[in-house]
Amino acid sequence: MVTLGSLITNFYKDLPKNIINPELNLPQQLSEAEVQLKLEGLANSNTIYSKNLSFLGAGVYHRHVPAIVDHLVSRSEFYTAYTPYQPEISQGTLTAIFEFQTYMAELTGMDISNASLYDGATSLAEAVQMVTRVADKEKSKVIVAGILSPNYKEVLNTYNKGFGNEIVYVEELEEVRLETDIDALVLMYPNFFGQVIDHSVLIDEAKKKGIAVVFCVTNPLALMLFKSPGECGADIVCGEAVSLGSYPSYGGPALGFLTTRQDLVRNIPGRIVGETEDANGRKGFVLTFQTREQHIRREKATSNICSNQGLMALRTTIYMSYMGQTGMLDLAEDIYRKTEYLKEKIAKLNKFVVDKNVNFQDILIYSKDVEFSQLNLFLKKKNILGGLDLCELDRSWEGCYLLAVNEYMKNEDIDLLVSSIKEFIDG
Amino acid sequence: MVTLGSLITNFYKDLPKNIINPELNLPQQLSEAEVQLKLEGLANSNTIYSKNLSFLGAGVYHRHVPAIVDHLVSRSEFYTAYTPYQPEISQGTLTAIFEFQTYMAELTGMDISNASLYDGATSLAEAVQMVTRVADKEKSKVIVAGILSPNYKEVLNTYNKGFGNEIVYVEELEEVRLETDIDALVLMYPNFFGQVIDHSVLIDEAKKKGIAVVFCVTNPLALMLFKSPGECGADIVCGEAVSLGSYPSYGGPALGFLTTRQDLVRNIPGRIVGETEDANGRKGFVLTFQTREQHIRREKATSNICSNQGLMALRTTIYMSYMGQTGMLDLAEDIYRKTEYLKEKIAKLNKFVVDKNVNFQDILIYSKDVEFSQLNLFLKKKNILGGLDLCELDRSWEGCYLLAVNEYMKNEDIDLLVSSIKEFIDG
Amino acid sequence: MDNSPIFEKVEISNKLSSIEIAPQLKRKKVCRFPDLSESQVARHYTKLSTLNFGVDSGMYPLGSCTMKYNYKILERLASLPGFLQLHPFQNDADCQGILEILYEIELYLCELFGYSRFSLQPSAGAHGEHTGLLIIRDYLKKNNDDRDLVLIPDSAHGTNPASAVMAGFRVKKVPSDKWGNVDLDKLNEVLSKEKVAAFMLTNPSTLGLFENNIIKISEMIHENGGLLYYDGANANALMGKIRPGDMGFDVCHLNLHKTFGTPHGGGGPGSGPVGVVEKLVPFLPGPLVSKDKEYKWQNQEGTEIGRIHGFHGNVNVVIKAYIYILLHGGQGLKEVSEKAVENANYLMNKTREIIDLPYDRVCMHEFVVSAEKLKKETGISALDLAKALIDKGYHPPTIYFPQIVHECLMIEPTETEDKESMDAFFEAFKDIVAQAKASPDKVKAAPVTRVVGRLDEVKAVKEPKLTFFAK
Amino acid sequence: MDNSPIFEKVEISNKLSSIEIAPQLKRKKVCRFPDLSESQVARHYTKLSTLNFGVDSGMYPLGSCTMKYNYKILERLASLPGFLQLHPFQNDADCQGILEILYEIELYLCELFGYSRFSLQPSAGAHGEHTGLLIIRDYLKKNNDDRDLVLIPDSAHGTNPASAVMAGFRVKKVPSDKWGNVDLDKLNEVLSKEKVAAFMLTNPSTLGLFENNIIKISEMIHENGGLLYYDGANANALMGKIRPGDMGFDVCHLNLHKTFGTPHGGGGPGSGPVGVVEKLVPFLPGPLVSKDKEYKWQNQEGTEIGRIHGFHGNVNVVIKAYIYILLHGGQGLKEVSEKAVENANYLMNKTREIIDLPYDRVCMHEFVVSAEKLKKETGISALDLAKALIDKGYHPPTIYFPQIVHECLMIEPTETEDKESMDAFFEAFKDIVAQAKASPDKVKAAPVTRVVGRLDEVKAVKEPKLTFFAK
Ligand SMILES: Cc1ncc(COP(=O)(O)O)c(C=O)c1O
Ligand SMILES: Cc1ncc(COP(=O)(O)O)c(C=O)c1O
Repeated sequence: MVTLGSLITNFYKDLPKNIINPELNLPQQLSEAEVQLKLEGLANSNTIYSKNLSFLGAGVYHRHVPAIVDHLVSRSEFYTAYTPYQPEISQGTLTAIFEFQTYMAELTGMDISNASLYDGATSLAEAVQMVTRVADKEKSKVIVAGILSPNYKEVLNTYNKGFGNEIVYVEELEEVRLETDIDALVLMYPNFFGQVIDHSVLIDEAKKKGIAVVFCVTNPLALMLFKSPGECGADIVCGEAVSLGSYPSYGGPALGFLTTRQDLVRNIPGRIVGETEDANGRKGFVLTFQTREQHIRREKATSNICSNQGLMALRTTIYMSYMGQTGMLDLAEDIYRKTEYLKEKIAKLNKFVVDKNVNFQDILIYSKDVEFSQLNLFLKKKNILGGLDLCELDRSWEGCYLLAVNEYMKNEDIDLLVSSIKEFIDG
Repeated sequence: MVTLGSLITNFYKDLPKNIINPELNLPQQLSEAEVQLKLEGLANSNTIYSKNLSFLGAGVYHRHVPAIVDHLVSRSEFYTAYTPYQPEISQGTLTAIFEFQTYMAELTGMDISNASLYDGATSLAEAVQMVTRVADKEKSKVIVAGILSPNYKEVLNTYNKGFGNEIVYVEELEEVRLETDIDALVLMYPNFFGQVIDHSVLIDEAKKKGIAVVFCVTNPLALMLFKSPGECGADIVCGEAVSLGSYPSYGGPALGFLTTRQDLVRNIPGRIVGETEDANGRKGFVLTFQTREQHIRREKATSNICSNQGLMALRTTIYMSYMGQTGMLDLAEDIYRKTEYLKEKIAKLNKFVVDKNVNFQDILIYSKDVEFSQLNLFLKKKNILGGLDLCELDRSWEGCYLLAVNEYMKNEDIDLLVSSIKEFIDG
Repeated sequence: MDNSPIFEKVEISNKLSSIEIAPQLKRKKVCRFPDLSESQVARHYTKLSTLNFGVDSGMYPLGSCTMKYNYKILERLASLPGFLQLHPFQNDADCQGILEILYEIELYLCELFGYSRFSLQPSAGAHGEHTGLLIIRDYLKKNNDDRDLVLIPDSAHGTNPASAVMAGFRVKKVPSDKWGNVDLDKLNEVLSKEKVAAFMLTNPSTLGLFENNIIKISEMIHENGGLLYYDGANANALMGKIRPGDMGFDVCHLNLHKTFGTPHGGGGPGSGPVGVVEKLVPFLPGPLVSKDKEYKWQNQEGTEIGRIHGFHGNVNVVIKAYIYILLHGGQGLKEVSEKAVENANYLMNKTREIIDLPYDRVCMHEFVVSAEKLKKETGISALDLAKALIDKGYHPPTIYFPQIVHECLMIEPTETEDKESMDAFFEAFKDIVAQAKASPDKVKAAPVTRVVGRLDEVKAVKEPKLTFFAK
Repeated sequence: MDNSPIFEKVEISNKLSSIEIAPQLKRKKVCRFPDLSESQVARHYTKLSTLNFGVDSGMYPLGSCTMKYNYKILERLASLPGFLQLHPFQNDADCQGILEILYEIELYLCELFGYSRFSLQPSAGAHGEHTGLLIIRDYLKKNNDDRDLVLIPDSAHGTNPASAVMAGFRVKKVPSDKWGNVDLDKLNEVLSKEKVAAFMLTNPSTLGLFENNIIKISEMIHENGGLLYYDGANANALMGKIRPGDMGFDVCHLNLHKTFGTPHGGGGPGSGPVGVVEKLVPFLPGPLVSKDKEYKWQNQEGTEIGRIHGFHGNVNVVIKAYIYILLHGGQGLKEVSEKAVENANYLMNKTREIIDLPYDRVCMHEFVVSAEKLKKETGISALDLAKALIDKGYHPPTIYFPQIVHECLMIEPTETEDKESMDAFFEAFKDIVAQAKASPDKVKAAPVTRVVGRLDEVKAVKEPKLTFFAK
């Protein structure tokens, strides 16, 4: 029962009399039962599609969250704790973050990882600013190459208002020119269109010129199959891991991550956990390299990060432990096969051009004749959640449509989508 | 991942060769994601009504289950444990059952309680057989007086096939005759029609004649307001507590209980927890009076109960602790007021006769002109879950209809029901 | 103390309702319930939970209880509102999803165990026994057969005789031979003398041994005119390997809360479905689910024994078992049993190095060892060993059951244990046996790591305190 | 060891995908992930959880963190599939329920704190600060104002200066006076010399003290042409009592994960909404929710600072805060604050009996004490006291913050603590102080009850091992 006795005190005597105890127009208290009814009603006012008929992706996927993940994070020792400032009483969280760092480092093929960032978009902004620190400059010059989410671009620009780096966006990879004043080359992998592109030529050139290479990965599952950023030569990897053990949840909370080389550790933004031992030689874990952080370094900190996305990192850690190498590989292969299957089927439709690149999970489709917003309404009537009408995000993407597969789908579900699209275009 | 390597062994060499390894027609293994989709589909094939528009009760109520209950019972130390045979490693369960016994004893106004029985119906059957043991007879003669659920009656009769007691059902209380060969008088409180009846005259007579008095309580919340069975003079109280912290769940798991006088402890069926201490004088709890039980007494046991409804008892315990005396009283008063409100409103309708008794939560309505099964279909179209058409359970109850209120309802919801009924009868 | 009941926490208030109710109906006795904040409640029961031990806490080799891992997806899906909020009096049209599940799992169980139909009403194993024996009772009655004796082996679980008596039968024990099998001579003897209604058998027995003579026994019982009852609480060894129906058992109950991985809940809720061969179908407690265009409940034609549960049994537990079956599939269930047997044999073959194995045979899902010799040598009993295992971080095995093995410990690792954890358990056990010989007093003092040490059970009975307010 | 990482448990397999992919795109480096059973995973993380301490484990008086009880209904309802499964690119028509919540909570926050609009995008308090300061930056820029200095009090939280720098400002500290208030003379001095863009203030300050001169300060800043920023991480003392908007703060961020009872998650996710006065509304990061016939996302007209989050912030945390508000209602929130303040004063007035209270004033939601004198006398530091409290079953208070109080302990009981638990905490604290005097070595050895003792933080940096496979 949420009941707190009211009381009369003079604890508030220092407060300015003329503005104390304002009349406020706020709702009446509801009982738990009333709140439950109300929220159930609100939840039902959102339209949720069967997961096997949800073809929306673009960085957030309807991926199965194993029940064990929800079960374990619901233990109050985990989810109600604070940031693990007192290590002896927080070994649960700290050990798990250490595991998280290990998983992310392994998956991206890098040496080390931080403990999380707010989301993929802010991780990109933090990564770019990390480049400036690594370059030991006031401001750096950075090329962001390839297709990225307009939202990521916007966040990067917002953050950059304070940083003042020079950021050049080059959508067409062929147009990238690596002048000598460039500090970093940022690549999308897979990119916003789900394309997995071989950047080796560009990267070789960057390496030769001493330009840092940053990878931004919004679908890290792909890295089970495709060359890891580490193998590609990345110096910093940032991205989004919400789809490894967490829910779409209307976009948040998500899970930004950042991995890098061991020698760049002092430039990392956010928390880091390291192993050490106690006086008796027992191993244990602590927050470390804290002199980078705001509570010690204050205005000279690598970032202002304090609370990060701890519970999401725990979710991903448990997810990866549950999936294991075998489970992760199987899932990635399953997604890849379904991606291929959907591409094949769409390619057979009139009026559509299908992406010629290698795709993973997201598939770019082009048609100059189809009204995608209308198509989506048509699909909704069949209880299908259609793809993303890309021109709503960026006018230059007119005629582009992004579909995503997921593990809940069977071939029949994909066939149903394709036949429904056909029905729509046939009128 | 549910994967278990297959293996070739000769562990099964003793099994008869001709019937080993049969060909079986069983489903293929599904992944967790597939199972989730399938079960979500099945759950959605059930029709669930908004709780404030669910007027079905009759022993199972749409009562709010506070989130704290679900949270705490989902701790694996509780819900995956076995019956607490090893007390030192089971003090969590044992302390909670001790609390459960205390809550049930207090609520029913009795001295002691067992640790649970399967459900209300079987608790009634066990209570009747307990009478036989208390009377120290081979078979006893019992009057079951008043309105009881036909399902309870059927279960009592099934159990009695093995017991062979003489059970006489007397629906009209005025017709009860307490002959001297009667061993027990069983009373329903509140009865199946939600009526709370003053049985004091009958009980006085029973007491005088040395007849045991058994109360069967299927809505124990009522006991917060109405004279407890203990105050009424009951010797044994049995019943159903599913509505104190558990879900309707299509009728099971439910929570049978049994409380009684201290001196009858050796006649109780089922588990009992008691307080004791260790060698250092630390208090602790153990399963006790085990010489009553099957694993020790075998064919002379008071019952065959082994697994009971432990987790449901834990749910009720947490529920009661959360509600507290204040919360339980407030809830009981709220339900009583809504009961009165609905009665008042129905009384104003043509064609309906409303019960003149005191009611709690369930309300009996009579009409010889209304087809209640049709009414329920009509209500369903308005997303209202109507009441119980009693003649479907017992033909002698033609024209009887049982409605129940619950705490989710506002007066508007009740008004909506009543106006919808009016709309139906007005055609 | 961490295990203090919640009633100690705060002052009990004295409120009664002030609502208007006729005085002769009004409650006057105050309920002594504490009024607490949610935070206080959360802390109290969170603390209590830490005094418990579940299958996620560590190995739980409690024999005859099949403490396998409980997949979390069972909890998630069985708790969907479409299942939890369903009222048992809703009409069949509203309940098609749940009815489909009940219909399908019945088919699966029939196929897996070799029966014509199952009733899902019984709430636990003992409840299933009771139901099964009432079916036998009514069947015999219908045939005007006055058989009234139920035989059970001397290794039988306590619920067997108790259930038989509840169903109106007399009970007689049949001894086991030195291999743990039923002593066929003794069985013959009693069959020739008594009016045997049924023989209740657990196979594998509670010794964890497969009954070698099961086909012979089945013939003997049936030729004698009785029925064979299968206590299927121990079915974890045999899924997909052999079917009780094929072995000749006429009636069978299962413990879904063992074999089908539904959690034990600290003592239930379980589910104990009862399956029967064709001739006994009319006696199953009604209603059963049938499928036409829609699924619906159908009562039998007046022959059934009648309901054994107020509604349809522990439906939510049945849903979990259904999920368990889907998660494994037919082949997977078979592998479960094979792995359970493999694990038990692995652990048995290690454990026999340190303690006596009374039956030197391949075991099924579990095995029993005896501390009788150890006790003679060191004074350390099965109970002492069990308590010492607690201090090593294990839930103890079942002890003193079955009663025919002295100082018995019954060990069931289940298929969800891995080699490393069984090895670690064995090492712990070995340490304790060594300590029993070196310094038995230390073992006698166990457990010392829990909130309480060994509790005085005699005092609990002699000075009973069964509620907080009992003086 | 119980805190061994999962990678120690089993052999790592060496598999790579065998799927057909162009060689130049194909991964060759194996992911060293263990392959485990669900049971192994369950046991590992269940065990890890027991090495942690949450608000349900006991009192957690971590100052400036507002570790109040987290009502379980928040978790249940925010986890409804209708919220969790919603994709952020679904169109507004599909999202009316969630948009209603975001719309309504924005209204509530505006009313409660006195602002025109709030952005819900920031994911934490620091993120909110960053956002708020970027708003100030763009506002000044729009007005061609070249102010570039942000003032912060010397007691400020570390995120304040770090955020200011991230937003492109210089930072300067303003000292506090002996009452813990801002030193007005010093403030005047800096205002007359520097181009002050904004003053970031926490009120109550991180000392737990209400800034007596807030109205005066507001006048000074505004007359000088700067803006006043409210770090609302400490809003738990003032809900319904006084509004930062009314005190003159132009921008305000809140920590929903403190004041509004959403769980801290072991370090997030939080939510740090930013509220602004009318003139700053055009600069809020878009889009914002508007209501017409339907709810919809609406972008501002090109003036906004731009998105600060990939989508709409930590929406699920916002839902929980919304539920928290409904559960309490306007009056209830006020009572929360009153009770939080009452509790802090109660505990302060006990605690000052045993340790120095540097500011002898009524406190708000928390208070700080200093172990400086104790350390001189006994050698026992704030850190030692904190570690000793762990052994008594408590989470320690915040230590060494704010930096202006030497050997500082910052204690915040919150409103969900009851008198009994605060008394017990005080007694434990008292015991430790007594022990510090009697046998300081014992205190220095703490904690001894946890899986590890004090850990060597220097070694962690000198010999960094940041992943399991790092050599
Ligand atoms: C062999 C055997 N039969 C029957 C039972 C009784 O099962 P339940 O506890 O579900 O009533 C058990 C349970 O321990 C058992 O092991
Ligand atoms: C006063 C103050 N400001 C800002 C913050 C930063 O909040 P967050 O951790 O959510 O970024 C904190 C958190 O400790 C705080 O106490």
